[in-house]
Amino acid sequence: MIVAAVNAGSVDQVFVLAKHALLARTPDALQPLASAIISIIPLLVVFPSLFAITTVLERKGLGRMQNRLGPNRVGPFGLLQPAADGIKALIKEDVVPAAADQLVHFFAPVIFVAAAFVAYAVLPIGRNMVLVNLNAGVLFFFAVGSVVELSVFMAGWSSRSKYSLLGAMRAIAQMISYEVPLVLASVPAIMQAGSLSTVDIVNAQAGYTGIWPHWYLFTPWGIVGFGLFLIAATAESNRSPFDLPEGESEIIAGYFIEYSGFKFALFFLAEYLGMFATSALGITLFLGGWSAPLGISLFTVVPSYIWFFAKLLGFICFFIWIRGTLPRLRMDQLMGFAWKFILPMALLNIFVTGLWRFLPASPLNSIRWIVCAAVLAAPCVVLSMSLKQKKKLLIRTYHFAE
Amino acid sequence: MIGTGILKGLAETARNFFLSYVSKDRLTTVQYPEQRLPQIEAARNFPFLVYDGAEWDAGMRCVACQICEKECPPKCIFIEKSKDKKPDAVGKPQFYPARFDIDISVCMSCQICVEVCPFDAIKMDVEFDLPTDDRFAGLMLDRHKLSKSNEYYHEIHPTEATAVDTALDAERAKAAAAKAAAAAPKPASPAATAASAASTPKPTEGESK
Amino acid sequence: MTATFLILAAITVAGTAAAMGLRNAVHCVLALTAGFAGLAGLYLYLGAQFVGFTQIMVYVGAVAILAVFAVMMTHNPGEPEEIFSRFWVWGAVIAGAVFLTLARAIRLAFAPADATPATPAPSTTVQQIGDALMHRYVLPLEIIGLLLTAALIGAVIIAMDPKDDPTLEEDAE
Amino acid sequence: MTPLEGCLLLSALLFAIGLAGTVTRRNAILVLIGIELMLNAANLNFIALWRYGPHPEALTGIMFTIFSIAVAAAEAAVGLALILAAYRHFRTTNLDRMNRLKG
Repeated sequence: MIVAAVNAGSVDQVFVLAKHALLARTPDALQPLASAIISIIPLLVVFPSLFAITTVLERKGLGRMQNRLGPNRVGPFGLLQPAADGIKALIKEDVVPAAADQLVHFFAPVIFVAAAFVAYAVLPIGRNMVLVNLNAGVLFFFAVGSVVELSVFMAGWSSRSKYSLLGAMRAIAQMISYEVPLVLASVPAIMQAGSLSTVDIVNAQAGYTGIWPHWYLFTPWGIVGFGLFLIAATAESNRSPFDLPEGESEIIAGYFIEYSGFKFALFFLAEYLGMFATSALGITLFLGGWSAPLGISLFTVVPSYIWFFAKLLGFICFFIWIRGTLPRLRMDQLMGFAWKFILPMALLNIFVTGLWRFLPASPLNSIRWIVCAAVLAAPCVVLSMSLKQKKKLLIRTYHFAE
Repeated sequence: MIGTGILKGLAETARNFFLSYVSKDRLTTVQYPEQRLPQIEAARNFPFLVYDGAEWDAGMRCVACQICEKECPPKCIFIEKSKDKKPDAVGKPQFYPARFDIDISVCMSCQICVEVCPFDAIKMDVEFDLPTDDRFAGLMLDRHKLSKSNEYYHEIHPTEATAVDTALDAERAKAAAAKAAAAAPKPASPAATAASAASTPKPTEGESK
Repeated sequence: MTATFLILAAITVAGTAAAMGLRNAVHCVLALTAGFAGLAGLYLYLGAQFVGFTQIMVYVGAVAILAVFAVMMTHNPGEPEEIFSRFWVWGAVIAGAVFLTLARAIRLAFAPADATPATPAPSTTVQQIGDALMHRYVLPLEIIGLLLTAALIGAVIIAMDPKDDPTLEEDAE
Repeated sequence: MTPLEGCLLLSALLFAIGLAGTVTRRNAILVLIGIELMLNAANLNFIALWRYGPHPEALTGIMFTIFSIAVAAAEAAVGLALILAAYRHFRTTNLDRMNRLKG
């Protein structure tokens, strides 16, 4: 067991050790710069590659959900499709509308991508693997996320196109409405960990009772918070069923319709990077970050970053699954859902987290569990019943959905 | 219960996802360039010219009457009438198109040319796979490229083609009977055909200019 | 006076000056966000991490968006394009005089001799800020919460058009 | 020049820019933004004096700035709502043309 742990430790820390080894060879004056570069470059390589993998995964997954094959022409099983897409985006003509506000039009995708990348600075992707351990890490994440709204506005406004502007307005309204529940859904985890630092939050979830991990997901407020976070994250990253800002069938591509070639690809990249970043924050807050899901040596031996990326992949698959299943919401449904259901539930969840903290844990853990779950479940049922539409819809029949 | 609809939907897509790897008959799409779905009989795309017999040049039904050219809404048909005459399907000497071009980049597949053709010479094709690397000349189909045999027509639209053939056969029989009947008073018939042939082209030529 | 400070100060001044001087109101707000971002950078430079991120979140994420929406909702294409008031010379003179007075007072307050020794940045954790908010400053915090709620409701009520459907809502932070 | 002095001078400059905008711009929204700028100049002063002051551990400057940002956000929301209401009445945000009381 101990030998295994030591071996696991060295494999686990291989990147950290490699960085230290590299740093030891650089002159002292350059060390801060070298340290930053060594840490940033992997992020700049890994997450865009993940984006490339996700695009093909998404298209194949969606295809299978619709009983199609998905892309299968470029390379074996269509796996080189992202390369083909990338080359196409690179060699395409970059069209800027004649009426566009040139400077703002140019800076919108740049700021979008920059904000999406900067958010990764505080996300721990493995044990000791975080770019900066900021004291106010979660706040930093949300502050950077709010810059995205501005770049969306810049893109939509500077294009001087009604579709762009409509898309931008929708996107901003949606992002502001769902940023509030996103932040409020993260508050319970911050309260319980007693820190805004992402590393501290992960460390607070480390450790196991028997083989059961101390993730916040396994508490009543954690389940609700995670669910709300997931919904708000889907909306925040403009993904189906909350993809009104893009709404291919109504406003074609929303705020980035007037972009072409590489700038379009940048928007695409930034959207996916934002989705990964929000998912990674969800993992950090509720799923114990990089820690193994079960406290058995078979699992803990696996390096921490592999667990992190496995969880991230799980998130991505879930998002694809949701996208393949749910139809797009209407604007009033979207707003009503945010302000009438998610927001009250998130506020209640914060209250329940306080309750959880102050109820005695040791003798009556199950009673604490039941009390908190009941306090959450009753309003949830009442709210959702009262918001439910009382419309009788005809049953539709499908070819394969018997 | 709340959210059961969402769960049901998720279960359905998950089932589709996994079963599409198991049962091939779930896959409703085909691998297009290699595999093609059979066209339904009513399919139509761009017009083509029908010819009878083995040689496209000799058997072409079109008599260059230019009705389709005039009726074509986007004006994508260009016809040049021949100077000489050839016997048509019925055996009557007729003009034939010296040039018959359809610009399929302009054609809107409305089928009006087919509706107005009195000679059943132009029909709708089912061929849709016409990519080319030259968007001007490549999409300008001349009369050679346009002409397809009557057998091909039978292949793609069997019912329609049979009806057309029956009508044509009836006409041919009528013409043969008329010919046989007119065989006795010999000098009258060629003069009449020549007169009718000479009178028809004049107004059309005037209009086409 | 490090290079970092100078760069951040340049961004801040350029952004805010552009915000007050540009013709197009949307450009003004965008330039203003650059200025606010520079200011946030200055807060970070001065060691006030929490305030810096709050600044970005509130000003770039909320106030700028709100201002941009207000600009677009009140845009009047037929209006004459005069961006400065008739008395802009006097305004500029007053602002300049205020700056010179303040600058002179600041210069006088620091005698060239008493260069304060460079102290290391005080390490302030969010925990300390939270403790202070919950103990010493709990009453102001409650008052601010009340104020924000009142402002939220007030903004919605003021901006609501009485002729319109009363179910229309506006996001106001 | 000490760092504190640089910060204070920058803050004075920001205040002057905000003041100039407030008194010269015609657009009511930009006047409001000018006021925000002056508030921000004050915030910078608080932070600078907290940082280089004798008792940084007391957190007074930070606390004041946090409250000030909260108040400024509320002020922006209410101010912009007022401008919208005024726009609905006057059909303009040009302050030189909003010159009637009892509207």
